[in-house]
Amino acid sequence: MADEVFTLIAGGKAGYGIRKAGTVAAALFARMGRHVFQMDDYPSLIRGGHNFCAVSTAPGPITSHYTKADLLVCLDQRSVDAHASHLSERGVMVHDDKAKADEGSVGLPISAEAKQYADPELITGVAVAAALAAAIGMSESELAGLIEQSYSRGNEENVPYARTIYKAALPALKGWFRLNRGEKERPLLSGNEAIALGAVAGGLDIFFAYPMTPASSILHFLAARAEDLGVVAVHPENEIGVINMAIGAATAGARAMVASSGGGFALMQEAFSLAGMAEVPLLCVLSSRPGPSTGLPTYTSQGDLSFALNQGHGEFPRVVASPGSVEEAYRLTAELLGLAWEFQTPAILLTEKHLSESRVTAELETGKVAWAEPVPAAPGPYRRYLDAPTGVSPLLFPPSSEIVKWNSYEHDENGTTTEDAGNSTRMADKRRRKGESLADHLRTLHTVNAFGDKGPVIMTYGSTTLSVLEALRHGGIEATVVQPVFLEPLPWWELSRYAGRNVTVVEQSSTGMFASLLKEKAGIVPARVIKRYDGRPFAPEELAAALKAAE
Amino acid sequence: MADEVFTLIAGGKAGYGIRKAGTVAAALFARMGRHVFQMDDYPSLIRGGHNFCAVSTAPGPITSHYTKADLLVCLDQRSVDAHASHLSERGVMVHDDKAKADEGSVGLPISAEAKQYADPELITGVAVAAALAAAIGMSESELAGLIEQSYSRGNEENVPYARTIYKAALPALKGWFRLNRGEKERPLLSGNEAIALGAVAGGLDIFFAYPMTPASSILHFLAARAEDLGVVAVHPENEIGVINMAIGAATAGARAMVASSGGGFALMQEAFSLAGMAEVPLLCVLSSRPGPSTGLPTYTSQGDLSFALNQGHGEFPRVVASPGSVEEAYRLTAELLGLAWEFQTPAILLTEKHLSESRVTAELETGKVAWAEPVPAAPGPYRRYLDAPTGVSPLLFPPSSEIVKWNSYEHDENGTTTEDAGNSTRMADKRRRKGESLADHLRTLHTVNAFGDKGPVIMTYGSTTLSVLEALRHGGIEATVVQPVFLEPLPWWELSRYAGRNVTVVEQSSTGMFASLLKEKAGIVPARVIKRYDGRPFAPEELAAALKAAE
Amino acid sequence: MSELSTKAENTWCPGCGNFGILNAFKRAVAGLESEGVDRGRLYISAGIGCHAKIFDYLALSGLYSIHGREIATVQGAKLANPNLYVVAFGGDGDVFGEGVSHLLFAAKRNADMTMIVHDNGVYGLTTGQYTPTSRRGFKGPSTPAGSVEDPLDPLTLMLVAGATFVARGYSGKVEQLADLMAKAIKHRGFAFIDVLQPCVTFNDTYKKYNAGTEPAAHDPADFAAAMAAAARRDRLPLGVVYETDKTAFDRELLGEHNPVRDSLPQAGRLERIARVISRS
Amino acid sequence: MSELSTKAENTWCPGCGNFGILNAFKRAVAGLESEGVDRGRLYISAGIGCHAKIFDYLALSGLYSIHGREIATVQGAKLANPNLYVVAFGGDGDVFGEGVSHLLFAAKRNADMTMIVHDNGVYGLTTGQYTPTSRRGFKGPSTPAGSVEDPLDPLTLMLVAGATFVARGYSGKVEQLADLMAKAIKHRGFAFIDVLQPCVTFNDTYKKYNAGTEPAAHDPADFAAAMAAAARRDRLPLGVVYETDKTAFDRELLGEHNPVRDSLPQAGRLERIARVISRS
Ligand SMILES: Cc1ncc(C[n+]2csc(CCOP(=O)(O)OP(=O)(O)O)c2C)c(N)n1
Ligand SMILES: Cc1ncc(C[n+]2csc(CCOP(=O)(O)OP(=O)(O)O)c2C)c(N)n1
Ligand code: SF4
Ligand code: SF4
Ligand SMILES: [Mg+2]
Ligand SMILES: [Mg+2]
Repeated sequence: MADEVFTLIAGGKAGYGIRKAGTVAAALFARMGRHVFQMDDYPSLIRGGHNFCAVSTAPGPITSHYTKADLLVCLDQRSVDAHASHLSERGVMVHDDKAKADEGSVGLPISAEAKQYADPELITGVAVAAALAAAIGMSESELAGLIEQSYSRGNEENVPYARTIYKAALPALKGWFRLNRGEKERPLLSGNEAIALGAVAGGLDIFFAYPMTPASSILHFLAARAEDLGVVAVHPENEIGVINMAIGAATAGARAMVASSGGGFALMQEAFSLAGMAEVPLLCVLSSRPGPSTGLPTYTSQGDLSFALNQGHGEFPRVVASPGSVEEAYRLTAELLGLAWEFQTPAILLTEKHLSESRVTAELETGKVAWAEPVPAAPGPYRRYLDAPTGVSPLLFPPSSEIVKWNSYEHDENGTTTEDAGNSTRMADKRRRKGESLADHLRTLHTVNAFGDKGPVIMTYGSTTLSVLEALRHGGIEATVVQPVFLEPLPWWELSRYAGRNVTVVEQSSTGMFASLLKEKAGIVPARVIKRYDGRPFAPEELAAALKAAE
Repeated sequence: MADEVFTLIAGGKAGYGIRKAGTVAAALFARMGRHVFQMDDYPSLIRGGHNFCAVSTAPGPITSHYTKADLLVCLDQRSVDAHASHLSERGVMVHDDKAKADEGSVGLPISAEAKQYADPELITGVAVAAALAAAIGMSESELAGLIEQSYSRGNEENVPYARTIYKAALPALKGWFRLNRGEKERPLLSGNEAIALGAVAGGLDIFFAYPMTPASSILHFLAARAEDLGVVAVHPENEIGVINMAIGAATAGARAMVASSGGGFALMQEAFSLAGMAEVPLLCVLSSRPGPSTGLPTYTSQGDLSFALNQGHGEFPRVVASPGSVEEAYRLTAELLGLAWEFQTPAILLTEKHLSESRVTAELETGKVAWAEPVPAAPGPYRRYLDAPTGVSPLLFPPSSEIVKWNSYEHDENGTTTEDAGNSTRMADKRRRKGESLADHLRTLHTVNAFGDKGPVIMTYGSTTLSVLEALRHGGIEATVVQPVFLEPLPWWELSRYAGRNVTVVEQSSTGMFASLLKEKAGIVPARVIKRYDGRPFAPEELAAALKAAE
Repeated sequence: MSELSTKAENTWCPGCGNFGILNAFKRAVAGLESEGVDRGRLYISAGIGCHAKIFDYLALSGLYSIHGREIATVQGAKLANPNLYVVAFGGDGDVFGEGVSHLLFAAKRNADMTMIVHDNGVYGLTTGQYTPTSRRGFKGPSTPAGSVEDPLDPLTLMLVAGATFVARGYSGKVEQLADLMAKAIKHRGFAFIDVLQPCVTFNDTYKKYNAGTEPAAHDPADFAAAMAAAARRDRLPLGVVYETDKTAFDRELLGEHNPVRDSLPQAGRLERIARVISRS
Repeated sequence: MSELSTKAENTWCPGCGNFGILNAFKRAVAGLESEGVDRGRLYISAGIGCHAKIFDYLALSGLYSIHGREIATVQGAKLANPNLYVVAFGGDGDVFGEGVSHLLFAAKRNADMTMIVHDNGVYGLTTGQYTPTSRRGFKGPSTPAGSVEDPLDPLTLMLVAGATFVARGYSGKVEQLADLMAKAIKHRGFAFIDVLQPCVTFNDTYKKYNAGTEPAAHDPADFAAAMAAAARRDRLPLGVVYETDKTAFDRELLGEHNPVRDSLPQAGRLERIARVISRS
């Protein structure tokens, strides 16, 4: 098993430090030079309920957690009940000895021992690392070191607790698993962290956001690292304030970005259209969760696709793209920020909770990243909306001796309001031409990923790409995975070659929005659509089976 | 010419009473039993600038104003300059004698005489009726009667002023035109009035709106006629308040409607999605003007089509339909309100300034109108989201001894929040099935209008239908005009029969959104798309020429 | 009273001030019922946040609304059917941030509703960011170096906006809070209760409020005294801060009309339409 | 001064109070220029409405924003480049209705900006509906029987929200207004001017304001006196109502950092990113 995927699942109540436990395990695996995929599943609450983390690791690339655990750590009865069936064939369940569980599982005094400590709930998460250490053959002192390194507070309690649990676990677990080291240590990053870093790489100066799961951690990350990264993070009164401030900032020359989820982004639509009309460069991150409305705030979905593609009233060019990996999230965010500035129009980075919040060992090609130089204004009289053949007018910002007028009304080249019919046609044509320039430019970019070139064609996008790739790996299935990175303009010039093929679409939507898009814009009529829409990402085991059945 | 179209165009500054003058002329023609189409063209300002009204009338049906005037009344120099080229071959221009104009035109002491009165600007509009009276052979006392009937205030001044202008005009104009009477007197209604009345007919109890051109006059009309019609009109703090109040009202059992234009409607998106999730019946009127953003607030456009079809984050059923005439606006509004209630989901009546604000002689079939009886709850324990096979759950409202819980979160059948995976799938399926039931139901309704059955196929929708029909009439062109009334779900089952045909699309959009929709959803690839997007409706003369060229 | 509970699993943190609010509200409803108010006439709504879960925990009808909009939701319900008693539960982020425009106007127009703010000085459900009522220096994930803003004061804001019933409660004083809630619901007009609510996880203010509050001792009919009481920062007065009589908005707008009750059948509508058209 | 004009056709109604505001603003800018403030550092924004047309009439840079959002627009511009002087022109519908959440928070956080409200008590451009500041009984097309709401009071609202400069001007007193505007622009923090602006077409208040205003005579450093002056309804005090010193938001948040000026080239960014990642 040393070369295989190893999966840890740990479950307990919110407030038991489950997510942290997953992070500790992920860091441990990463330090072993292995690849890691960590997914947190938690409901919308602060304490209680049922959380779990699934951390899968392999010596080679891995792009999904698995739902069958090798080591299953259940901190309470509910976790036992929820996950007992999620044990792999060779797996072992460890559980609080107060909970009832099947034979063959290992009861440990997790809650009983925790009672001695100041926060008997929060500390139980530490038991996960202790059980893991025992199962993979770490020594007690290595475990103590791991705890010291991983927890920033309370180690005077964490360490003794971990030692106690470790000792209790050792007889049953010792030597159960042996994990080989991988070839090199890689940083662990979430999709949202990669997005934030990509934005900085692409020129971000100022970020505005109002908290909304699953986009909030971009705000948290940038606020925490603002000085380190040389950027500013602002949390205003609401999403409408957010986007209008960002537009104001962009008109003053700062590269700005906003982020939200569906509901918050819905509130930004009026201003999104303003950016279209006034030709304000603006990058918006839309991280989806299942809707409509409040929906399932902490779960994942691709049900906002049509919404994202058709933002804002009126006609204006926009770019929408969705990353298929954490690495791509970094690259693409920088690229989109650049496109927004080159073409002075709003761009949307569409992603999902599954990418935003999952943490993976990622090797960002930090240096290989787009950097746009927008058209600067020539000296002399300035016209904000100069009717250039490309539709793209030069940029200039105050303070300036020239007058720079941006306008939400239809306007003349100087940015002065006019309702003249001829001018209106000209300006609508200018914006349309700008959209054409943008589409032409996309043809020079890498807009579609293709993985493999044999077997049936599977089309997917966004974080579902991760699930598909792991399912193929897991199932040993050969296929050509086609993932459009750009969704608007949709690179039909790349995609149409698959039009005649036997295409399977995989997406996290109940109505098959992506399949419809492919049909409508690229003439691809999929033979089948594999959908999941309960907020949970596809499991590679399940998806592999579905893909095999589809063959 | 007695059987032909007669067109009056009158221009002047805002504040000259131009719109009122058009209304007076329209009423006069209507009282003659003729058909009338009145279009007001005005910029976004209160005084000054340049307004004009175009009132076309014919003994038979007429569905557009014309841009070539038979009688052109120019109250200021700017109007002369703007409209001199808009004279029909047999036409005559009347103008203020202070303005310079070509020979052959008739100068009248319009501003000079106005000086004697209390409001020398506002009164000048009265000159239009005076000139018209002279030109069509009315007597001075008939004119006095017309003024008395038409103006509600200031007739002690209006009448003498009208008489003076009439006398001055008589020598040059008398007998210029003879207009036959038509077969019967019809009421004059604007599209917005028909929408308001249709809503009342369909069950409207309460209307919420924040003013926004060109939707505002629905609010004004319903506020003014609230008691007469037995409904309530409320003007809250902003559009977000508007739609959320309307949703609250609907959950308490009142049939509610909201109205706005693109920018205001953009602000309603978050709550639109709430209506989708909570399954709240709600009718939204979206009356378009050219965007993006503030755009051209007082002009017309069909550039919000994609926006309207893809409202709100997440996946949920919705209905979008657009009326092609004032009569249809009445019928369709009632029908959509009923559909919203039958299927407990939001509906959008998409229209444009051109239909909203144009006034026509309309014969509403007031009695032939939809009335939905939503599924009532059976006695016994109530479940708001009962998972019925059709996806449609029975309705019940507080006050009740049963508990009626509506919910923006994903919920169980009782309306209690749950994040359970299986339940989420079931509820997403329920909403999807409801959408299918809705689509099935649409197959039993009249969803596509077809005018004529010979010649090439012209596809259009909304108010552009009016322009197309008049262009055909004007040009004596034979064609089959196909107008989908419903746009979502798009009745492809009716439309696909035109897929192989030589189709011309006519729309008021710069990117051809309607043509794309037909292609994407009904497989119709138009041979050509005739577009206009300067905010002005098509002129029948120009459109006839374009259609002929296309043949 | 116990039948006011539901089967929904309660997921507030143990010790959360929201429990006090829930209990107080149940008591208030029980009290109203004993005075003959049918609980079926209650319509509740809530925003999104920890506070809002109260919607699931109360066996009452209404709409679980969206962040900040419960204030508009209940106003719509009231205008649809003025026979309802409408109550909005909001969080401080919800009500003073996202939804503050609706709050101001509900007060301004004296909408007949009860607004109960679970004021914990933090965005609880989104894990602890500063809110409009967080103190300067508050460290949350969006302000790791401490918030640089002074808090809004809910009570003065509401007094200035025209609220006709303004009170401050504390989730730690359930009986008094229940009494305030019952009064607020019976008040015919806009009733506002700012409830001091400790969030044990992100902003534990039990000690502060246990020590720093005292019963209000001024005349709540006196606006100036109310403003002075609201402005106090040394100790926070608890109780009714201001109360006055003013015709409620629904009454002003609708008179005796009840849109749901008086909704016309189609025949009546068509007659009226025909009449209106004949005048066009 | 005259070069502050543009070629755009002025389409305000003859006699509109907006002319006074435009003239006062030009004077204020001229005054500031004479004090060495480069007009190129001014950034203006406006909502949508009659008031907003001032954007087209001033030869200054900025964004013609959307209804109620100019308040957020200028704050964004200021945070991007704190060297700008940012001024938002708003209507009463714009600022107190649609955009009131931004207004309250701009005051609360002491955003360094100048907010000039063209307060005409009416939605001018949409033909005369009542606004948040319209008097009870105001008849407009949405309230044909008269508005049933009492108006909001802008000054007390702003005082309570934390504005550090609050003034009332009158478009009929151009010189005083120009002086207020110059003071407001120079004030380092949130400066608010409610300008009484007659709308000759829908709400002609010239007589009322000519007779009913008087110069403010209290000490603007005294908050209580300011509240009292703001509350006066007999005669309306004109002038600075309140002024105090407080560190502005951009300074609190950014310190000496200027995001536009200090924007890093890509190389510097990549270095920092690598450093941050190495700690992940
Ligand atoms: C439009 C929108 N923006 C953001 C969110 C995310 N969100 C959910 S709860 C919440 C904050 C709740 O804070 P508060 O109102 O104080 O309630 P608490 O959790 O403290 O009770 C936010 C920002 C949302 N649901 N909707
Ligand atoms: C979101 C949105 N809603 C509505 C409108 C329509 N609208 C344009 S101007 C205006 C009112 C302006 O009133 P006010 O702010 O008082 O400005 P005034 O015209 O009186 O100067 C409205 C409601 C709009 N442009 N945007
Ligand atoms: S996070 Fe705070 S407000 Fe939310 S349930 Fe826990 S203690 Fe209560
Ligand atoms: S309508 Fe009123 S505010 Fe607008 S320009 Fe005319 S007078 Fe001025
Ligand atoms: Mg809170
Ligand atoms: Mg106004």
